[in-house]
Amino acid sequence: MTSSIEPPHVYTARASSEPILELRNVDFCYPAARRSAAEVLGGSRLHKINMIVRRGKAHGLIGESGSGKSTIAKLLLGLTAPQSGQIFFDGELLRPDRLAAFRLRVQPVFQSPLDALDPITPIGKQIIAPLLVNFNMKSSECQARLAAAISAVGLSGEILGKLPHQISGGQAQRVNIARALILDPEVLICDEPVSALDMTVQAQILNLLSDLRESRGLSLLFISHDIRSVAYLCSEITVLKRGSIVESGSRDEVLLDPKTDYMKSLLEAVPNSGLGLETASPSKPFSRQIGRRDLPAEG
Amino acid sequence: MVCSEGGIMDQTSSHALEAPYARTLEHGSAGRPAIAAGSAPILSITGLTVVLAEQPETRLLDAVQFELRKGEFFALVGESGSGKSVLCSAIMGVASSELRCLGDIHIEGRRLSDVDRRQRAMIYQQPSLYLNPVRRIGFQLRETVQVIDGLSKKEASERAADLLRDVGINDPNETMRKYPHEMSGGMNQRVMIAMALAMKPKLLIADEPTSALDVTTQKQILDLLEQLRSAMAILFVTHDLGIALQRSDRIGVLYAGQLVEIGRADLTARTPLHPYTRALFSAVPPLSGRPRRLHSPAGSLPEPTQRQAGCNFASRCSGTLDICQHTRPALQGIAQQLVACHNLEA
Amino acid sequence: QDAGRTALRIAMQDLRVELDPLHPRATALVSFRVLESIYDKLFAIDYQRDGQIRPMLAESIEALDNTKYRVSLRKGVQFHDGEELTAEDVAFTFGAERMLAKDSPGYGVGQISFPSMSGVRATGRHTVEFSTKAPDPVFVKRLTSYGAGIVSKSAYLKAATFDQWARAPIAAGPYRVVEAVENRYIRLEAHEGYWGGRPPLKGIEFRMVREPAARVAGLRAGDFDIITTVAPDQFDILAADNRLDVVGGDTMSFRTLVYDSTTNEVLRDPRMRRAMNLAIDRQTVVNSIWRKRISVPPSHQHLAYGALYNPDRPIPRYNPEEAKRLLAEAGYKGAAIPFKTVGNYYTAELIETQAIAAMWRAVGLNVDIQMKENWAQVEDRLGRGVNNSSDGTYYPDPTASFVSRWGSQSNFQRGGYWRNDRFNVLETTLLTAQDPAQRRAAYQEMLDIFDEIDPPGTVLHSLGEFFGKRANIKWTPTPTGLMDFRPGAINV
Amino acid sequence: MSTARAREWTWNIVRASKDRRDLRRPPQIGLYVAAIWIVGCLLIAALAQVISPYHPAEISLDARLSPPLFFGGTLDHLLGTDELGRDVLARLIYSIQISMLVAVGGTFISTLLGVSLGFLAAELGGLIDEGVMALVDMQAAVPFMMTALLVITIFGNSLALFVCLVGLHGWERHARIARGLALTARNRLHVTAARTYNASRVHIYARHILPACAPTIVVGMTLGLTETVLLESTLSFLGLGIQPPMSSLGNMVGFGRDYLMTAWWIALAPGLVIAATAIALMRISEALRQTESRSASFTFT
Amino acid sequence: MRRNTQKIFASKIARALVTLVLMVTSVFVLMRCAGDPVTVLLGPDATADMRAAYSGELGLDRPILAQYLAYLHNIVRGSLGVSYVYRQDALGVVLSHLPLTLILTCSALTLAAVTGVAGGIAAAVFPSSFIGRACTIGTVVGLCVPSFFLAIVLMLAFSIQLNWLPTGGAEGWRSLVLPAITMAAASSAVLARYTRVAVREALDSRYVLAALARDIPFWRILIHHVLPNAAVPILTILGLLIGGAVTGSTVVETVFSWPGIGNLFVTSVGNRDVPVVQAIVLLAGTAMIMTNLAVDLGYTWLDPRSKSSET
Ligand SMILES: Nc1ncnc2c1ncn2[C@@H]1O[C@H](COP(=O)(O)OP(=O)(O)OP(=O)(O)O)[C@@H](O)[C@H]1O
Ligand SMILES: Nc1ncnc2c1ncn2[C@@H]1O[C@H](COP(=O)(O)OP(=O)(O)OP(=O)(O)O)[C@@H](O)[C@H]1O
Ligand SMILES: [Mg+2]
Ligand SMILES: [Mg+2]
Repeated sequence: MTSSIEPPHVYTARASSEPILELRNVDFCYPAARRSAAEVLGGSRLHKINMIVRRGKAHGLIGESGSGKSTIAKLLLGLTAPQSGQIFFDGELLRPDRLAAFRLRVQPVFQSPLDALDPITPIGKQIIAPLLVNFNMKSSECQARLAAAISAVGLSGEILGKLPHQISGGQAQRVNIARALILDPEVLICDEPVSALDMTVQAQILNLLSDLRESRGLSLLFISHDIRSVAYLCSEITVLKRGSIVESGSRDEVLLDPKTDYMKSLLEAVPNSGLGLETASPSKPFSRQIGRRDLPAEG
Repeated sequence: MVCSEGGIMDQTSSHALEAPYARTLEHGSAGRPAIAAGSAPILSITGLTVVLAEQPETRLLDAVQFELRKGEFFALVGESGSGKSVLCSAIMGVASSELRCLGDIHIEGRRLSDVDRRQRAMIYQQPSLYLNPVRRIGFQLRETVQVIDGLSKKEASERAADLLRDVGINDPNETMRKYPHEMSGGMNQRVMIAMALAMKPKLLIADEPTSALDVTTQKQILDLLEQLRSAMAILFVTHDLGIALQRSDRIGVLYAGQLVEIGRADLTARTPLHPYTRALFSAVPPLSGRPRRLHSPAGSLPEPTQRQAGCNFASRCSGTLDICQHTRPALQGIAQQLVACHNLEA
Repeated sequence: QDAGRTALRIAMQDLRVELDPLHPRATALVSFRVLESIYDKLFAIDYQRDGQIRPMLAESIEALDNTKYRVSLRKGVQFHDGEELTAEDVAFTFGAERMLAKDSPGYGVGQISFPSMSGVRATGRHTVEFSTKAPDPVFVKRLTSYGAGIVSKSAYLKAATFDQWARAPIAAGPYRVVEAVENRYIRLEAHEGYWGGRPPLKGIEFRMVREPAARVAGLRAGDFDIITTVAPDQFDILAADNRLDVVGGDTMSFRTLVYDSTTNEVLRDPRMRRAMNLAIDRQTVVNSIWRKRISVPPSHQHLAYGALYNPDRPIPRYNPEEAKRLLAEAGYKGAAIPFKTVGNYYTAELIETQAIAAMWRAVGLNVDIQMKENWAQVEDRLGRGVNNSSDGTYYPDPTASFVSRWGSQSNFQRGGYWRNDRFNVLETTLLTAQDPAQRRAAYQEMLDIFDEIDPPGTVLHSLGEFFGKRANIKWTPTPTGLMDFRPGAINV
Repeated sequence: MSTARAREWTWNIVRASKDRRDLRRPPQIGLYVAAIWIVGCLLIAALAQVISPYHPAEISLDARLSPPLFFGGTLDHLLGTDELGRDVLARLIYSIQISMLVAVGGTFISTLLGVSLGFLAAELGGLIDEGVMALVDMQAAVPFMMTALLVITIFGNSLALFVCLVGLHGWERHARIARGLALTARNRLHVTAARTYNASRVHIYARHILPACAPTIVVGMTLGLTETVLLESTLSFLGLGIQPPMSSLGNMVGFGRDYLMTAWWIALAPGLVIAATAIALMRISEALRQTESRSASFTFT
Repeated sequence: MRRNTQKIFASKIARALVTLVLMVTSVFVLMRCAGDPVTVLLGPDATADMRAAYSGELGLDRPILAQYLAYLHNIVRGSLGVSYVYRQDALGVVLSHLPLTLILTCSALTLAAVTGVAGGIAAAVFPSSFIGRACTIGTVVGLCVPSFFLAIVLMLAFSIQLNWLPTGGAEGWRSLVLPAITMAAASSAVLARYTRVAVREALDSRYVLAALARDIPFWRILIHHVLPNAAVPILTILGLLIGGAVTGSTVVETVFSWPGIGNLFVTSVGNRDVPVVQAIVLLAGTAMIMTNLAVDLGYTWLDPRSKSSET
């Protein structure tokens, strides 16, 4: 896990970025929940969602648990259809007949890395499964792409023969990313990809996603309830509350200048909001100095 | 910003954490109760080793040793799988019977097996597993109150309602009529907390009690614990370094079953001594500021079955010495902290 | 009054609550056994002594001509309900309303026992006249058979339906019906006004106990006094207990096999059937399975047939060599011959079936035992080869079983098992000729056809009926396999 | 003091469960014995024609009802002879063959039927689901003994029909289980993941869902096998199953019951074999169930 | 929530009705598929005349479809037809056999419920004590010894050797003992097995540990926490046993000549008494469906989770 320490080119990309995924006035409600209390509260219903993910950008989606983040991911992956409104991919309306082609270009990374892997199939087979399924390739023909995919996520070849329960959560999440990458997609939809991982591993995955975005021009939809990781990775942020978008904008607008009380209260409640800056610089083993506490100016 | 005078901490001198002292850089020190200085520790653990009953060479915990005093808030942090929950359940005496606990755990100077169970209470990590799914919340809470306080049914109901109010449930009577499955994870978590508080324990073990809660409720619970802490010792397990730093008196860092660092919260955050602690703190993404690369050691926690003789962190450490490969470092005092690392130039 | 009299508990393998002998459901041995105690007939055969016909409810019979008989009745006979038996009742019993007319409820069964009857008429309070369509040499014997029980006309007419009547009939026998519960029990009690003297039992309870082992166990446990249908293999157990014993043995009925010689190609050749008859070692079957307690009759005849009986007719031969030769002659190629059976309808049926099949296999016949669940399946033309059967004899004359079972009107001939025109011609002689010598000749020729010329089946052995009973009960079953509990027949 | 002891005691009860599993190690021998017994039965079934001392239908009326060795019998007939003088041992061997055939065949059919219908219902949903569940209801509502009685009395008896009939037993349970498992399994994340890379339904069921359900289904199969052995013998005992000249364990007991008092060995030997086989199968399925739940907890938590 | 429950029950009842109609039709078809009832009914000795007359009397000479329609029509009017054998209303015949079956199954089930549940709890709570071991072994044996074999052994011991109890029939309580025990043995084993697993599972669960850690007395935990949780599987099995009560006793009734429904069913099928068989199947199916509904209701009462779970 070493690559340049240079910050991602967030702002240079902005000019050239056009929408790649777009939700227009999307409404959605789970059928089973229609008559339940959740509907009254608006919990299980998505209401008039408008959202744009731009090419080459990382778009963050935050919101408390149950606010509908995963539901948006499901809609975008074509796992369920909206009750009203449209979803556009690359300017084209997403329709059932275009789904198969669409899925080659938009791939998911899920929250629990181990659950997203079949517990009884070796890792290597699982990574190349999308190729076998989509292109009827033989396993032997996939080896080059497999090698490329695993090296892109920083895994070594010895993991390929293992079973999911023999690897760690961080490795499993990398495997998931590798499986998504093997189809060479344009968009990764990451539904809380780091929430189940612990601090140090979370950092590894965040770095990896950031690298991939830069090196491959991948667009990312990054869903999380952890403001810190969204803040780290994304240049645009949408805030969701009970199925509606309450705030949306660039990272700085949302974090530094929240418009809504809700967002403000979220930011306030983050314990020790200054943490992460103090020791953030690569330090020698025993530097006892206390890190800078002033925020760097936005560029 | 005042640091209390602590003695040099090592294994022989018990932690002489005395007098009021500030916790974190950000937080003011107002209202922090005193830790009874010099009093006998409420919890003292020596050489706690937990092994698998079937493979005694596999150590989930390795010679863990620390003490807790009345009024103290001790945050235990560490990677997932490092053994935090195992430690908690060992102290509670509810460890799965596949595990075997060696070493001594004393509560108020008495051996665990002789201690009244009411002295300690635990908030479990997964509340839904620890609540009876087919009994109403009210029943379970009232039952506890009845058994502990010997109250009548009516009194017990009232007391239960009070407890629920304390943990931030606004409509306790409504809640008491519900079943665990009818409530969110956060609500259940709060019920667990109320139940633990109903025991009026001397030692409260909280295993990630707030990870299912959203940030605002989390704050509420933490404030409640803050109020109650003067009467008890709190062992608080968390992943959130923010909470650890903000609320605790001391932080303990568990890595691969070994306590690798113990120290005052502010000191630990500011000057982490163990490379893992350092890695931990630097892996936290900053909330604001220009995004940079996060620092994180490569690799992951070794599984309990694959731990080698040497330092558990050696494979991920950038400053390994030869000795790291074959000798496991012991906790030793460096300034006011305790750390288990060979590569210390103090 | 009841001093010294006990009630008898009898375990039966089956019970039917229709207690009118003309009810179609009552045409089974299990029913006859119960009916015997309820009904008296005009005449009866005295098996206890000489096997001669004795008057029962009648006093005498007199042939007016070839086809007319006058019967004078015993006076003072009481029905179960206390009414006196008169000629009206007798005429009604056999009359159009109950039996003679085609649409009467008893017509079907009545035709078995009284195919020849054409009319009945009360000519006085105690005299009745019967007329037959044609001369009937065995008419009196027919009046002793099981369909001839006399019923009370007034009681019969009171019942709403025939079925209801059949559940609580009023007759003139020694015991009257108290209660009949299907599948459970039938309770009778002594008919104190019985003309023949005080019935020796206070009552009889017939209980249905399907399981043979349960019957034996119940007898041993003292739950029952008599049990029916004891399988030969259980003799030893009962014999070992000196409080119990086994009675019974040969009856007048025959255990037979029937071959389908019309639909089954293989069996069409009489040599095949002859060979099959020759291949059965009947004596061994009787010796080992039946513990020598029954015998193999000389073909389809019984000693009680009197003048018709030919003692010189040999018992069916066992000659496997000749059987093989016949098979070869008939050009048998080993085609499978189905042997359908329902299991244990007849005592020891299944064992015997398997034993016989083994004997046939030994001479090279490819016999395929097929277990069927019911008689409809057994009798189904499709895949019919050999079936088990039995020929019940209810009065001692070949017309009672030989003709009715194998003759032109029999199920076998009408059901397409077999047909022999000569046999059917001879049958008429047997049924109508008055001259015993003529009848004997016809009968013997029919037996020749049956045994050798065109065998439709074969007699295996006599139908053994065994009863287990407490040793202190002095009682023997009749050679009809029925149970007679009239005064003098039983002593407890 | 006494309360403390009481507390310790209750503690031990609650925590005994897994210790017990360890303490149960010695009865592991029981598992081996069970496995050996079942393998033995299968071997006997496979080799019946070779190892049987006599032909099972070989009748010798002279040697009827001779007792087994040590009970007055001779070496000719180790387990004695039956009412037709057939060797009980030979018949037992052939009965094991038939009973095993019926049990294995029946279980296989019912599992296949149940699992495919269950999967179909789970995947297609809607009317198909309703239809399958109505069938399941009907099967469950009519006591199987009734179905068996009806079918056998009406269609007569043949081995193939009987195997199919036995296969009709318990399919509804497999269907329910398979449907339930499939419904959860198809919502598992790795299945969703497979869907997002365009895997077909067949691929998903063959590669993801079936393997996930397999352990439970296998446990269900072993349990079903136990039941089928008992069912076969009960039906045969009632005269509804295997019919002479074929013999099965239950039918031997059925016909032997008339000889209980005179020739107990005819019914006893097959009766014991039935009980032993059922116990062995039960033991094995119990062991399988334990490993299943263990492995399940390994992969799911 | 309540409306939801009602709707679920309404659809369950609708499905039950469909099931019943299916059942009746298939029985009719099956019964008429093979073999003329009259031949079966009258036995091999009846003549063709008798058969023809009887067949006309029973209305069996009409076309099959007409018979089926007439039959359905009768059912709608509340009559299940007239038994071919008993010549009475088929339902009446069946109901007259019902009391004996109910006596047998009720006593057997009571016995089974008491011993099974108690044994299961004992085996779960004291797994390594003598009682627990005995219960466990008893369970396995009870499950694996076919009831006919047990019946024979009991008969041999208590009727034949000891001569204490009758071997069959339905005369007084003495004849009830052996069939009830035989029947109870299997049910009790099933119950004990499920109870043991359920109680053990509940005992192993974390909430029991947590309750113990809260110093709640063990017996209280057993009664208030463990048993309510274990109740659902126990109820399921009990429901199955009760639902199957109408015909569950077939084997036992046959072996012990107990003239109840099971026995009636066997003989009626043998006799091709279509109306009676239909009535029994209907009765058994209804009983099963009713108990299933009752058990479902019981679930919602015992397990609050089932109320809110979908489908
Ligand atoms: N399959 C489903 N059927 C019915 N309701 C559902 C389903 N999945 C989710 N919901 C409900 O929809 C709402 C939104 O769920 P969603 O999973 O999108 O939330 P989320 O924002 O991803 O929450 P989390 O942070 O917990 O993952 C919740 O109230 C949830 O209970
Ligand atoms: N009963 C057990 N049997 C075997 N291994 C166990 C058992 N309980 C825990 N472990 C192992 O012990 C290690 C520590 O587990 P523990 O639950 O204490 O981790 P943790 O620090 O609490 O993690 P988390 O932050 O995810 O809660 C893990 O590797 C786990 O697999
Ligand atoms: Mg989500
Ligand atoms: Mg934990």
